[in-house]
Amino acid sequence: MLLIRCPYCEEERPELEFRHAGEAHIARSSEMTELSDDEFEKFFFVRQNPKGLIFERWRHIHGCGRFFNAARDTVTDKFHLTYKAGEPKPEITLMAPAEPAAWANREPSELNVDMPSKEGGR
Amino acid sequence: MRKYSVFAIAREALRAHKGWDEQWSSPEPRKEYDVIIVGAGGHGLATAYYLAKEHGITNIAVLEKGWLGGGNTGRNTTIIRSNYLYDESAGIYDHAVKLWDGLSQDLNYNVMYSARGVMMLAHNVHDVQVFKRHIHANRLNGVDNEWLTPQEARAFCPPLNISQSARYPVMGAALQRRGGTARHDAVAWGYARAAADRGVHIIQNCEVTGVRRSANGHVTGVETSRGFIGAKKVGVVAAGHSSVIMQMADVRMPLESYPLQALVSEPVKPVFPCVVMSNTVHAYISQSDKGELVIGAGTDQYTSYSQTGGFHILNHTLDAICEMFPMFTRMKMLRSWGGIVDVTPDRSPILAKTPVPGLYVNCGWGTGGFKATPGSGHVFAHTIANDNPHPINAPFNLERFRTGRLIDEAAAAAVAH
Amino acid sequence: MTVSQATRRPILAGRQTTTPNATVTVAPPASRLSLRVPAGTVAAVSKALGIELPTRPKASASANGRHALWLGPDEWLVIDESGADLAGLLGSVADFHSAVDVSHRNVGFIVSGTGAAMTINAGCPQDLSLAAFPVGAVSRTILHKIEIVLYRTGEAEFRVECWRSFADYAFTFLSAAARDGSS
Amino acid sequence: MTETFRMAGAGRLTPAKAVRFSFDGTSYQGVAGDTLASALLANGVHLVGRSFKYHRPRGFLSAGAEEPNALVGVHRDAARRTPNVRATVQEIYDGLSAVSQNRWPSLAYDIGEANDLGSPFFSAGFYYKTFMWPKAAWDKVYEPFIRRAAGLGVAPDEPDPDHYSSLYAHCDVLVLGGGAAGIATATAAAASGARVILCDEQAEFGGALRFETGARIDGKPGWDWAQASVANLKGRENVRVLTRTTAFGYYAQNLVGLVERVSDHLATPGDQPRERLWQVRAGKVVIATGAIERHMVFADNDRPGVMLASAARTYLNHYGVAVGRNVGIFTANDSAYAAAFDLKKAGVQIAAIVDLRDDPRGAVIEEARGLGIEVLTGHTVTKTGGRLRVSSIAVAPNAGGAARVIPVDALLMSSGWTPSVHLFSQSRGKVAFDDATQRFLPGQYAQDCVSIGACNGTDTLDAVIEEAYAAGENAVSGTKVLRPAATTSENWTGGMLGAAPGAGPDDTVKAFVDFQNDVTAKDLRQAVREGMRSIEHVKRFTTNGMATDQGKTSNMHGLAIAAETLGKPIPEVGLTTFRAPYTPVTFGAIVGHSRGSLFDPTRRTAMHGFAEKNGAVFEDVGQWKRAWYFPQAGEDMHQAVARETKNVRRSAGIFDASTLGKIEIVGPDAAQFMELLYTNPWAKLEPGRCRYGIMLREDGFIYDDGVVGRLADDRFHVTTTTGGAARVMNHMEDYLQTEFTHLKVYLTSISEQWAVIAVQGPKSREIIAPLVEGIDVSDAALPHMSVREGKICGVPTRLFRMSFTGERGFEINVPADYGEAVMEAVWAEARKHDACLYGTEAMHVLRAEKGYIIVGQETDGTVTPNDAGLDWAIGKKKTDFVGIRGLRRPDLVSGGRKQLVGLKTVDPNVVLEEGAQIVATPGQPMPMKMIGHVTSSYWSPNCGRSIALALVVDGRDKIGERLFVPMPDRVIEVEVTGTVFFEESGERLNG
Repeated sequence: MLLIRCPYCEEERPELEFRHAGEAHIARSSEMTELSDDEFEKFFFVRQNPKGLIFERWRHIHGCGRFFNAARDTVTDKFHLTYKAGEPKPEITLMAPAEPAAWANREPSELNVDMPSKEGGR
Repeated sequence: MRKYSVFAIAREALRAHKGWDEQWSSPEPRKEYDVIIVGAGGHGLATAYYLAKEHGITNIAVLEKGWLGGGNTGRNTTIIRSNYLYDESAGIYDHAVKLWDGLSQDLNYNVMYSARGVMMLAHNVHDVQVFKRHIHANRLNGVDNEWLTPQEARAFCPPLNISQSARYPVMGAALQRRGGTARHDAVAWGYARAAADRGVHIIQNCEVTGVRRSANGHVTGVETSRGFIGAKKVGVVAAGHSSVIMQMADVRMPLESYPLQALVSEPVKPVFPCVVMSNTVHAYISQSDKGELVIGAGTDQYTSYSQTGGFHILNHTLDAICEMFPMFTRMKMLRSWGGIVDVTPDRSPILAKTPVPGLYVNCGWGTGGFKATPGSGHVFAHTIANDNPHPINAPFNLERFRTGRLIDEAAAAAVAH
Repeated sequence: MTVSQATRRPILAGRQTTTPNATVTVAPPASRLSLRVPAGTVAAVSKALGIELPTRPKASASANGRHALWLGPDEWLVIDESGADLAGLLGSVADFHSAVDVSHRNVGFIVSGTGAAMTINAGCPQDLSLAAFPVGAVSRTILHKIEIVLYRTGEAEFRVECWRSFADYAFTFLSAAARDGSS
Repeated sequence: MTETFRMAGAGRLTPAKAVRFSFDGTSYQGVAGDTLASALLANGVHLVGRSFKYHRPRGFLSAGAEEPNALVGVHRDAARRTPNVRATVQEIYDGLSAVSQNRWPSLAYDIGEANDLGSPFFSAGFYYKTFMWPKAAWDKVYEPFIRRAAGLGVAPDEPDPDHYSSLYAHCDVLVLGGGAAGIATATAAAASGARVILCDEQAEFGGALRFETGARIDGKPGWDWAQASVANLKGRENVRVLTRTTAFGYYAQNLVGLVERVSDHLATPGDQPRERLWQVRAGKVVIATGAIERHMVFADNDRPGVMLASAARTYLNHYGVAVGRNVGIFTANDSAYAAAFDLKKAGVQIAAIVDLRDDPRGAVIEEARGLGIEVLTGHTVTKTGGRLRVSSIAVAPNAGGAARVIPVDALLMSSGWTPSVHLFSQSRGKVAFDDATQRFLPGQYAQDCVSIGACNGTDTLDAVIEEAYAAGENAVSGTKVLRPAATTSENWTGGMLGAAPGAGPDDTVKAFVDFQNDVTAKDLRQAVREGMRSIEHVKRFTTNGMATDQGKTSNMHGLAIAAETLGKPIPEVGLTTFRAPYTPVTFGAIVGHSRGSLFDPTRRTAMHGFAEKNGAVFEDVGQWKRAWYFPQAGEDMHQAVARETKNVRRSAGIFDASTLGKIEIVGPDAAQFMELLYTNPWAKLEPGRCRYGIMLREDGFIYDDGVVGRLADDRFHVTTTTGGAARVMNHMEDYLQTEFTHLKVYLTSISEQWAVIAVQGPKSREIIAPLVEGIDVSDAALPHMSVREGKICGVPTRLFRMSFTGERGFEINVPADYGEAVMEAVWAEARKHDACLYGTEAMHVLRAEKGYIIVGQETDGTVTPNDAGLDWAIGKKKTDFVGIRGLRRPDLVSGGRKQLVGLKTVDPNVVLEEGAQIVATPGQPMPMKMIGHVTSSYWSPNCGRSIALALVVDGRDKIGERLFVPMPDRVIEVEVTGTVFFEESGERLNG
């Protein structure tokens, strides 16, 4: 059972309170009907499924109820950070902090993470 | 290849078993092969075997980053059945069941295919409707699957709790008598031995790090941890790692990889005669030849390549097992482990040509790949040899995610694998 | 009108489990409001309710038997033990917000005694030490297989709220846990 | 029998506290504090079990959880039979009854022992090579035989009357293992006030100090220091100490699973749970799990009486039991010498110490000779004699030469100590092979934990204590705490891996590596010869290390033998994965409270009791119990449903619709939100009116449906299916929070706020009218598909005029606690009008008569609105809604899709089976071409015939055609029809 830092509750909570919600930063087009079949396939079905850093959505469904995003390593299951829905995709330049304590989900300010200005979709 | 038999064992018994051949050799890779299979699991080894046996292609290497059979082949709960709803699914899984029956003799390796019967429990009216739909469809497809009353289900599996006081009383069951189990390691080893005997190179500890293509886009070989190896055709059979390998050829897949856990109990004398699956209370169980109760759990909710999962998943699984079989609370969990399952949006596999000429992919089996091993290898070999799918796997293409022509067993059935 | 007035029939009314370390009782009926309020309207809503809506995670505010429990960044559960018409109080707030009466949706339990935290920890995976979950702390969370709102009302007293149809499960679970968590 | 091997003055148990127990029906006496093993040994019993494959007689190898041999069944009573219990761990209590396993007819005379004679045949992997001919014999003969021979104990066959408990716990420092290292680290950590949990699998703390008599800490014997320190820890509020508690699994982010054996050692457990699961989330974990002694691998090293040297010391020094009267020692290190000294001092004769080392030096050699013990250096044990108990050993020089036979009644062995890195490895830490000491030690850490003591390869006691204190301090404040002085006269280093010279040539001997699974050195060599080059292959092929002891004593030997055969260094052959659990964990402990009514919540509506009183039979719908039908005296389900369906159309029926999901959507953009989430248009729906809405997933398939009422411009009351309540709410929140974030809308689940009473039928208005206040229920004021707020029976209501039956109908929403009272009032009125109560089955028939779909029955996640004949519900002018693009994909708009139609059997009395498949022409060969299936099928009393709904390929074009439903015993001919079977005009909606 993972321990996940909810960026709204501002603390780590047990995974049982959360629901995973798939890959993050796949924005729904505001012109859905304009998409080609290929574009729709890409939007709805094709996934990065990376071995390593993934950006993914979670919902604190049995907590504050908010959807938010996380950057996690799919090989170790360690979270790099979590951030609020709607915030832009961060640039994570330092992938593997040496300390075992990287298991903890820390504030972006405590990590070598660049948070771009606030804009962009989910 | 020296034939395995009771006589061979008797002969070897007299000389301390020192005369056995290597089951498969560990050759150095050649510069180039006609076909490279990426992934020496059951499906990959079976593909190589059938390419050699039925299509006369023997200049084949099967590349494995770890040890053969060490991925999902060696980590699953070995359930075999073919009572799927859709014609396409019934087609491929029943093709596999027909091959399972006789596989030991074909490979001269006892894979311990045991047609003990797979019984799927219905716990509510909806389950009953869904299972009956399966039974009718299976019957008209020539696939055995029959309806049992709760009393008949208990007669078939005496430990089953059919009490009305259960939280979700058993309302009946769908039984496929030809369903059952097999010995997972033996499947990998049997195919490896038989393929190696026909000249196939099995190269372990050889990780694929890139897919090389010619100017016109055709596959020319793979980069590996042991250098470049040329190939006219490459078949990717990498299960949980399929997305990773395919991305090396710039093909993005409709796949996500999830942790799937399983566990066994300590061995006990025979107590459980068949395989039981329940979607509603969510668990499945059988007893191995060794006496261990083999129990499957659901996937974790998040994607992962870690081969571990949350303890709470096992917890929920055992809740369900002890609800169905209340006498098992005093049994003990001996071992638990995790694998990585690659799941498609419609929970059906992909066995197909890809947009890259010479590159073929066999993936997306989710939690149900083991049962398909012989059938999957058989039709995938056909696909590679002919550069054209076998009619059985033609529907399991990549185009379906664009057209919407999905084979959505999960949506249609709400039945777990 | 010949029709008789329907009376409220709370589920599990009066039920109680007592063990040496913990007591589980079903709380009397109360009125409840599910409040959703954007930041800009919090002050106006607070004024109308006569209680300051807390804006820190896990925080609560309490006055005269009325409790405002932070559940999310724009979500509160308001409980009034006297059964006051909470929605009525907000009629004057014109700015966008959502106040939905959930008085009957939830059932409350009081878990008290030296074993109260351990009883809840039988099914709740949060750290309930006083440092991590002090008096007044509140959180929506899990109790074994159901969702609850957990509110610490004293060092050795919690209020557990769950949806009505889960009340039986919550009470049975808490009672079993209270009996076991005694070592 | 008396305890002839209990040594006066030895051990720590109190002899006065006698305990009676039985083994295989023989009654014995032991002492309180004994394990089953120590108590049997006190009575001179060594033979306790039979091995898995060869059924060889076996005794006790160890005195702890690593035991591979001494597994027994413990039978507290008929329902409390526990198989495969380690006799070395199970404490005795008055009346304990244990039986041996895997033998027939008795432990001493076991038919299965014939396997031992046939053992040349049963080599590693033999079953892969045979039993293939004749093919049919596998299922009928070979496999049943293999299965009967396999397995150890017998599974219980009755439900378990015991209960189990569980707890989540948090702490700053979790210390795993209560030996010297664990106690010291807990003491140091606790001094700062940090929350500490210290656990140990034994009944008492002390670990190796149980037998290590040479240790002195803080001026006291090690054991005494341990007890005093633990007493001190127990007195602290910030410390929890747990005995009989095994850390079995180390999971992500410092979550450690512990299982506490609460009452298995008690004669009368009372109300206590049998076991308790702890899931501990720790800030830091200190792993102090010690080391496990390895046996020697040589010929016939498995006879009862052959055991680990440290085990014999434990039996003597802790339990006061001598394992023999004339004991031999076979060792490759110093530590086993201490066993000889302890026994000798207790009055046991030491036959000889056989030391594999050519020229061992050190104090122990001198001490042994000083005590008059014969020490044979550079010698090996080539075999043992005896059948049910070792009676002699043959000893020869390593270099070869004549063997000398020495009589013994026990042989103690040690080939060195294996650090217990299991939990470290489970934490995903990487172990590293230390060439100098030939052992795997913690290398790279993955989590916030630290290994200390023997499991970290720290050998000397003073270094262990220093390391433990430092770890305890560092885990919390870093403040230095005063360390006690620690010394020991014992040396645990050294030893050897793999087969001793005495393992002998492969063709003649059995030198056991894995005792329980009967894996010998030659099996491992054979596996390598057959091409198994990975240790994982070797392990799986031979089953080495896969028994219930998980290879605690065998893994390193197996690895060394495989490496030697391959001619590779050990690290290149690799180490098999350490998987949870460390020792087997009872299913019940994992399940905990989740049994009976706590397995899964049972949700009941506010009117459940009312339905029960009125004789309802319930069905499970998700977690809900719903009234299925209300049989009257003598009625079966069919008759009850027929009566209810007719009754509703004749006069009226009352139905509990509370389980439907309900969501209140509030905000100025509520209508816009509805436009995006549903296919239908909403903007023009007037407050007070309702509409049937369809919700799609983005892929265009039907996801949910329900009637939606607009209460005000900015307020909707949405209903969902029962099963869809939670997922629809999540789906809406997802879009609201992450896609349509510009909308001013809030969602609140009100499913459980409102109880819902459906009143349906021509008389429905007459029934509710007298109860309603403030709402004009006339057709003019409250037409079909409207909603009003007012009062009923004096309490607030949201009154919907709607119908799922095709009759005039109402759904009365009242706050849930009023539900039952209002239901009673409605029922009182209803009875005046010949109305009935009806359940979900009649509801299904009534809606099917009208062709109304049920999501999840007519649809299955692959059905579009067009397929279901619901194109009318898609707002044609809408430019966006969830699913709009998915709907336009090629396959969703092409011909050949299955469409919802009605089916009428040509014989009106034949009721089709739901799920039955449809073909165009009968009599096709298998496989038949299926063109559809029956989704719903009922006997319709109101139509006087059977009716069915079906999804059929291009079904709407086939209306009027004949199709066929092949059943096992016959083919049923059907006519394709429209979906409305009863009253196509729809006038009854308005009475």
